Amino acid sequence: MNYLPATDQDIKEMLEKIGVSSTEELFKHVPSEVRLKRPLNIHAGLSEYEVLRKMTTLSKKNKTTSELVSFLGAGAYQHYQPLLVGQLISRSEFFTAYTPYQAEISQGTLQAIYEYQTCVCEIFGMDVANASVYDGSVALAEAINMATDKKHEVILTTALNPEYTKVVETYCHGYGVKVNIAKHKNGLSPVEVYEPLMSKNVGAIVVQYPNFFGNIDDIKALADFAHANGALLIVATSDVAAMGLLEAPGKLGADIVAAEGMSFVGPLQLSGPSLGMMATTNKLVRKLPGRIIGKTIDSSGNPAFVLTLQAREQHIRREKASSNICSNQGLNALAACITMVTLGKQGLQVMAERSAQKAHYCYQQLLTIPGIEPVFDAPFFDEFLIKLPKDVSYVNKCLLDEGILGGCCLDRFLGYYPELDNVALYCVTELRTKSEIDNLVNKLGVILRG
Amino acid sequence: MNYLPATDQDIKEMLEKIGVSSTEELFKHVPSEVRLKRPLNIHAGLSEYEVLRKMTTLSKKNKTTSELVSFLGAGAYQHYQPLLVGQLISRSEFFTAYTPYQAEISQGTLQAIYEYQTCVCEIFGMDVANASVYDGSVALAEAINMATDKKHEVILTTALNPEYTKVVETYCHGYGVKVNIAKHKNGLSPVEVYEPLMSKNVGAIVVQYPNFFGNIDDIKALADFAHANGALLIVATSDVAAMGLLEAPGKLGADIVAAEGMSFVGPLQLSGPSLGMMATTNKLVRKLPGRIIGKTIDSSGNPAFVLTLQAREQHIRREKASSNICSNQGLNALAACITMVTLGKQGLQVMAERSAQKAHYCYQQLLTIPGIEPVFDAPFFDEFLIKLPKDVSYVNKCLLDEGILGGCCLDRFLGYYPELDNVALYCVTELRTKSEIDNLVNKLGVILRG
Amino acid sequence: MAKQGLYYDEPIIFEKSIPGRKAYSLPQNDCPAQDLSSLAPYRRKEAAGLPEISELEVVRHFTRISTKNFSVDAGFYPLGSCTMKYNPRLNEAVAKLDGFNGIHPYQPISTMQGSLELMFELAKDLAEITGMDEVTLQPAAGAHGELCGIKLIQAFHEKNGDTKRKKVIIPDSGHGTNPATAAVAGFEVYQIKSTPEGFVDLEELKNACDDTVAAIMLTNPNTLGMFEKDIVEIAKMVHDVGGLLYYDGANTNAIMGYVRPGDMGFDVVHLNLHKTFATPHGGGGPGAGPVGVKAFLKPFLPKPLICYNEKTASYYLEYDCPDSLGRMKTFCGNFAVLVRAYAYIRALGGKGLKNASELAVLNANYMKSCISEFLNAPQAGTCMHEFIVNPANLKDQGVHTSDIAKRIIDFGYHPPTIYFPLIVEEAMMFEPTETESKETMDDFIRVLAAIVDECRTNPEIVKTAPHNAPIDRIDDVKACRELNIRWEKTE
Amino acid sequence: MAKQGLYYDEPIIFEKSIPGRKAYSLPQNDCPAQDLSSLAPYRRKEAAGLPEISELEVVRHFTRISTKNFSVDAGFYPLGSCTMKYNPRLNEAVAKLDGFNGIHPYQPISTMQGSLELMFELAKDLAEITGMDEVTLQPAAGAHGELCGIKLIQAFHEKNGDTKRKKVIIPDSGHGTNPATAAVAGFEVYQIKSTPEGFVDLEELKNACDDTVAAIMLTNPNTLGMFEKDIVEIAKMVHDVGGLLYYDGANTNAIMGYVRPGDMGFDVVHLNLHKTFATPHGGGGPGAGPVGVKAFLKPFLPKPLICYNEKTASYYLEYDCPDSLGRMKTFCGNFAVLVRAYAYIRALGGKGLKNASELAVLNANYMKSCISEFLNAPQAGTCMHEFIVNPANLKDQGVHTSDIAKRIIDFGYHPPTIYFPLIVEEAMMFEPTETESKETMDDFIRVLAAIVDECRTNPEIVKTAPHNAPIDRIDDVKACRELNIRWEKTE
Ligand SMILES: Cc1ncc(COP(=O)(O)O)c(C=O)c1O
Ligand SMILES: Cc1ncc(COP(=O)(O)O)c(C=O)c1O
Repeated sequence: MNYLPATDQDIKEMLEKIGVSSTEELFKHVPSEVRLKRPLNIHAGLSEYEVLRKMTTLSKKNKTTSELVSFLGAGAYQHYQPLLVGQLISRSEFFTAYTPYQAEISQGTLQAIYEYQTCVCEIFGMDVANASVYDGSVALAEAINMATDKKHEVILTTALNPEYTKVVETYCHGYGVKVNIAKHKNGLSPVEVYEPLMSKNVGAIVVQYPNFFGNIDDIKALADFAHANGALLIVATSDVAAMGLLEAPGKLGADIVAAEGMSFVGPLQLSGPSLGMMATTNKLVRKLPGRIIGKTIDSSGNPAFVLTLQAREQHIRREKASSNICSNQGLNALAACITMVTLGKQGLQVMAERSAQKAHYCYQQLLTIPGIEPVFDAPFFDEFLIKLPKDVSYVNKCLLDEGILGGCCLDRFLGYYPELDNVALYCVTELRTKSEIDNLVNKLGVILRG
Repeated sequence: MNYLPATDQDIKEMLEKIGVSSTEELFKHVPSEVRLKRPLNIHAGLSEYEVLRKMTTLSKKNKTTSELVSFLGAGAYQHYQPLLVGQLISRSEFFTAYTPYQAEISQGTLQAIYEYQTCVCEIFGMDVANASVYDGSVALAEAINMATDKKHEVILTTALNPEYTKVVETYCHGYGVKVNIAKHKNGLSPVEVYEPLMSKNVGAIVVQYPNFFGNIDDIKALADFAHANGALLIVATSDVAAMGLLEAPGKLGADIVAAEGMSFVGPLQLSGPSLGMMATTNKLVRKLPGRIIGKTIDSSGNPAFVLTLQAREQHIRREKASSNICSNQGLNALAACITMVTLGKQGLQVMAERSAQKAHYCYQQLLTIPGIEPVFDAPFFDEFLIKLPKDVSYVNKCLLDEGILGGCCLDRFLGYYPELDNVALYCVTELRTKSEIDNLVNKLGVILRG
Repeated sequence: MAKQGLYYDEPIIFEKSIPGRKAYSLPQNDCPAQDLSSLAPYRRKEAAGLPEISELEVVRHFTRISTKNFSVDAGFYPLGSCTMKYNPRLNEAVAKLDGFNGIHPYQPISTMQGSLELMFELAKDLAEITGMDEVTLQPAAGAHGELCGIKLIQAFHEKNGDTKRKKVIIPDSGHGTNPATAAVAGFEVYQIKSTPEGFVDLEELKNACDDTVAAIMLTNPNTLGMFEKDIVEIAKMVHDVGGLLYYDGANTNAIMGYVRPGDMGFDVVHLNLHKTFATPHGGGGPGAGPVGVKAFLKPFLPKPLICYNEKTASYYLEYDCPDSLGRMKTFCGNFAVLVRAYAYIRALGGKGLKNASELAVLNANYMKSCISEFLNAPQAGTCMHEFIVNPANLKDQGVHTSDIAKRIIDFGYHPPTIYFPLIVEEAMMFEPTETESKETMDDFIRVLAAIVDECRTNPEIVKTAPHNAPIDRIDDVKACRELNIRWEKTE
Repeated sequence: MAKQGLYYDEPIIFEKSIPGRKAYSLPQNDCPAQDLSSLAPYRRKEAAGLPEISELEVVRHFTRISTKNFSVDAGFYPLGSCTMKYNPRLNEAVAKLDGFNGIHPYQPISTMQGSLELMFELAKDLAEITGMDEVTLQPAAGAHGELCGIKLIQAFHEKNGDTKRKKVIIPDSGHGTNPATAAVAGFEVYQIKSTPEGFVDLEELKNACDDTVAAIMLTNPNTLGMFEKDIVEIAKMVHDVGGLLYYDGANTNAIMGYVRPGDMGFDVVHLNLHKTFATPHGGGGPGAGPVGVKAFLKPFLPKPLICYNEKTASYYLEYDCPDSLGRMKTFCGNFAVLVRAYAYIRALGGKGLKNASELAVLNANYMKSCISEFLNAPQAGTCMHEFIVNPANLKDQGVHTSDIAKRIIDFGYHPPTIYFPLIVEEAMMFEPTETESKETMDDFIRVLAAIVDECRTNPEIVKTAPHNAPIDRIDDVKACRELNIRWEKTE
């Protein structure tokens, strides 16, 4: 199948109008020495039913959380996703439109993203937000770019998600920003770990909240420290659901928030559906990259929405733009907006509270297993580390046989955490049940005894 | 969850306005002796996620044609269903609307059903069609009712789907119509099988096309016979896809067509998604039951659609109505309309042609297996009978172990076909592949040898 | 709230056909070509005249025309007697679960245990809600359920040799499907007049009661939204002469968890899952009209029954039912509707169902209190989940119920049910349902009050409404007179 | 074709919030209560001010506002450079397959073989289509692909110790993301002027070429829709000074199966799957910007690589890539977009892809032939998949491109891309794509001709357009001046 409407008659008439005798003639400007002289080496087209069958078969080679009980977090979280979200974003008015360049016929997307921006501001306690960037790690890189137009260093810590660190390094290389990485201290990043690296060249310090280990830092102290040194505080968050329980970073002095909104978008798909959320203060709004939707009026004075502050963007500013981003994660932002609105004020709290409750229950239960030890004793939200008496990969393999996805093995970060050997990062959200947790504990006990 | 928006404050304000002190007071007219004095004995409500999990688990207790290769037909067929159909009927403009009573804000449904009626007319070669009834069997019963307002008998044959026969008997009992059932002859229903039962009391004769065994009768001869005896010819069709190959019944003299449109609606779901199609001649249009959409104009003279000929219907005519039907299978009719439009003139032919080709291939291959015998030698479309040397249920059980749904065992009709012992009704549509057919033949050979 | 915007004049799809266009895509025939000459005499001379359209154009066509529909998702739809409540998205999701789709009705019972269990459990829940002993899920809609129910009663009387029972009593307030059903089942309809308040007139009923009575068909709350407070007496009167009681369950949304038809004395009940149990109305179906019966009627239920075998711990379909009335349709009902209703019951639970009825009744009474300040409410006092008003107070302005209904459209709301029940002149029947918020109702009431004002100050604008809809007022007389119910090439 | 109908003035959802309303539904906490006092110091003082709305109202809100969007499914969307082709429903269906959803990025490789195989195969197909050796699927959009590509080139030069290469050459016709990307990657942008015909000026290029050139970024066909016929020479010139060639693949829809960037001499290419490969634009993403490279650049690709192990016959993720540029984002790309593109390629096959380009180019040339009869077409002759016109012939009427664009809206069509590329005054860039039918284009041309007539006969109606849209002409100056980019309670 090829989705082409043109009939032979259509083609004939069009060629006539153009005044050429064949479509081949339309490609005459392509130098023949570079023309492809053979057919593309791609399998012949299939019918719709055949593609569906083929891809169903392919998809069945995966095992998903509909059969596996997951205790994985570490940057990607399985929270409740209202079913109405998927159905609403499947309205073709939303998904087959593009960037709302023509405001008069894009009020649907524009209003939704304005609402999204407001939701983002509300959950982080910030003044303003943009319409999204690619993901949380890119949001963080963009945030660092915002904070380093005058200064050329940034300080992270090892308690930041290692994938984010990698992305930041990749971007900062181009920005010409030096990335300093402080070591976490007992799973936290207090002022003292940043202090030795602080200088007047530092544009911002970055803290993850909750951090990669699930622990919660003293944001206020870090903000004060950063500000006292003429730097900004950037708060990175990889699970927005935490904002149902933790104080909003904006209230604690954060200057920029860079977050991964995936938890609110849809089911995890190996990679994605990612959503880079960015929020900042009024002061920094003109440095914010990417699309921003504003409210205005139409020529009749009725309220209306429109892409605004476009003078920051690449299509106008070109090499002087605040970022090179063009298309963002529009539909994912819409999905997150609908999720946030569906959760509402109460729902977000309930989600976070139950996640924390269940995670703490799980933590306590796991610690009853002989051989399992706590790693840090910092306050945590819904993720925590445990030390196992056996190789984590081996244990996880055994758990998989029981239909359980065990906690993330920190070894996967290839020596990034040499101090954290045989350590697993467990995540327990509101979707886990007591019986699933008890089953995990039970099975893990058996495996460790075995 | 309960989908209730009312807050305590709302309730308070509403009660105040009404002037009662509690909602309980609103039920004061219900005599206390019949009031339910205990809670309903129904499990406590679950969250959305829990219901989804529970029902996913339940659904996994089924085995579907995504894992099983089906050779079942016998009234329910697995044809290609364009994926756009499910997505378009999921537009809430369609599925959360009701019967288009208010034409001015129902033009979507009205136009679509007008187009559906036209498609139905086109595929059957009839003048007019209604907006659907419940299913093919009810369509047949309603058709008989149309044909028996003056006369009080009808003749069917045993080559009619036995479930249809049962439904017809149930309805005719109320109509006061005598149901005569002639015996098929070699899998067909030629004039001679009807002849002995024909009388001036007979309002209609019924023939299935293709019939329950997949065979094709001489409709023209039956029409002539019926008309010569002052009766109508009702043609019943359980697989509308056949109309891509067979001459339209309207062209052969049929007075009423009653068909099951399920093939064009969506995936089979144990029961449904059914769709009773009814089409007839201009002469009989005012006897046609159920909703009918007409084209008219609005007060500005623009073309518009509306429910019409309502004077036939129960809400106006009450006990004198042409039927008691009210809600029909609206969304299924819409789905069928979209399927028919998507198939288009060519697609319907291709579907039918490939079904017939593959079915004939399968038939020939099966007959090469020692012990398997043909049953009839009538021309057939995409279903046929074979006689097995072993018990069909046993064979089908063995096939199931191989992931194959064998042909329908005629024993399931509890003695209705005593002459057809160890006979299976196979169906092969365009979706079966050569390798699936060869695998069937292969496995069946082994089973029968074993 | 509502205003003008862009719409499309979308032609009838047949007019967009271009020879050679295609949207379909079918697997190739990979089998060796067969000789189909046996089919030659039966082949179609001319292909069916379906339109030829590209895939994009198919999608665009139906997307565009869809926008001309009003729907629950677009706005408030207080269409009385139809219970246009919110259709939860959960229900849509479960209906599309892979495991419920792609199941042939005749595949082995062992491969459809999930679907059978669902139906078995659903039937049990519906029996509990209605106070009945057994439930069949076969009927495809309310009217189909009625026919099933009345035929059950017929089968019962026939089994008893009670052949003189030819009469079915129906109040004049009954829905049109009630008399139509009784007639289709072969009964004589005996219509009784209601009291001025709209209740069953016990005197009339008494006169009707004799040994030819097969059944009485009642809706309770009745079609005026009022609870038949004499129901116990009515049941006794009918039962005393050997008749049975049939409950038209279209209005069950008023009573869940409060009172059960079975406890009121009804012997047979149908439910409209597409009303009370939140399954979508689909532009006119598919619905489901399960029928509940008292134990003594079980032998007459349509085939097959969905049964559970304790020993094998599995579900099966029972076809061997000698006294069965037969079959109402092929297979077992509109399964896709049943799945949704099951999900709805699981989500709400027993308490949630009662809450739903509680708030449906509260909302209706609230609206009635407000609206009766400016329109005439013939039934005084507390209503159940719906109520009736009419513009009797606007007679002088020459404005009719239909005018007000059309004017409501201009403000982005769906009109109420109009001219039903027939016994109330110019009836407007409002059913807000429990899923609508107070603000929505308040805004609607404000709009309606403004329209009533308009009827006095500017009746023309009401009489020529709608002015804001995709089309102007429809000419339905022309539709009947110059019948055009299909597109034709020559047109 | 387009006309007026019912729309809703839908308030900002925060304004609909009522304390205590809820749409959410979460599983209970069935674990014993835990002591969370350790969290007390970190707890939120005030809950996030999200709105409180019922489920029905959430659905209604987004349904209503959605209707104010124009979309491909609603109508013709000839937005140049964006390839607004039909988004096949097949692709939506496969993206929602159970087996592709609910997969944690860190779950064992053995449990994600299906998704990995899909990505592996997709990368292979894209390599074949572009004539490159390796493809990474990590970038999330075109601009992200550009950055990835430019950083690949950077890593290559750095690896060679070639640190003086600080210059990236970009024609002034290039898309804004090109210079922005080069700058973000730390390069100096060297803009070269195009010839009057819009092509790369070989003279200018020659002047730019020296040993500080890291790369040239080109679109071919260029942003004027014309094929850079000197491409072989251009490649040679840049390669000769040690620079690499970057191909901005936004316009690949013009050339599939005809000519491949790799064969033209490009070293790096990005594709926009949301353009050429029919994945939906989603109101502005998510897209995907896979990057293809010649073999010598493979070591620099971002981590992880998706690899196949012949021995174990399984796919895995390779993180051990010492020369890798690093990471462009977390995990492996926008998977949901990749699935759709894969389905698209499977459906079309090699021949179908070529057909698509063939007809995209045919449609564009047809439209250009027709439209240039009444608007000015600065580039004479054959275009590729898109073309540019402007209203130079209407200067006297004082009508601007933006006016014509807004007036197009009134007829139910989406305007073309306007004011891009910057080098053409008042540019209007049309890209019909191959999935639009001749009738659609003919009607659009008719409309555009009529608008051009209006510009002469009634320019006011054009200058004040749109008149038929959900809102009137937007005031974007006010939006910038009185910045309001979030709702606030006090408002
Ligand atoms: C009171 C009453 N009874 C019966 C019916 C018939 O139900 P259905 O349309 O599902 O056949 C209706 C439907 O409107 C009704 O309101
Ligand atoms: C020529 C060209 N290059 C690059 C891009 C950037 O692509 P994206 O929006 O996917 O980042 C675009 C998008 O419009 C484009 O047209």
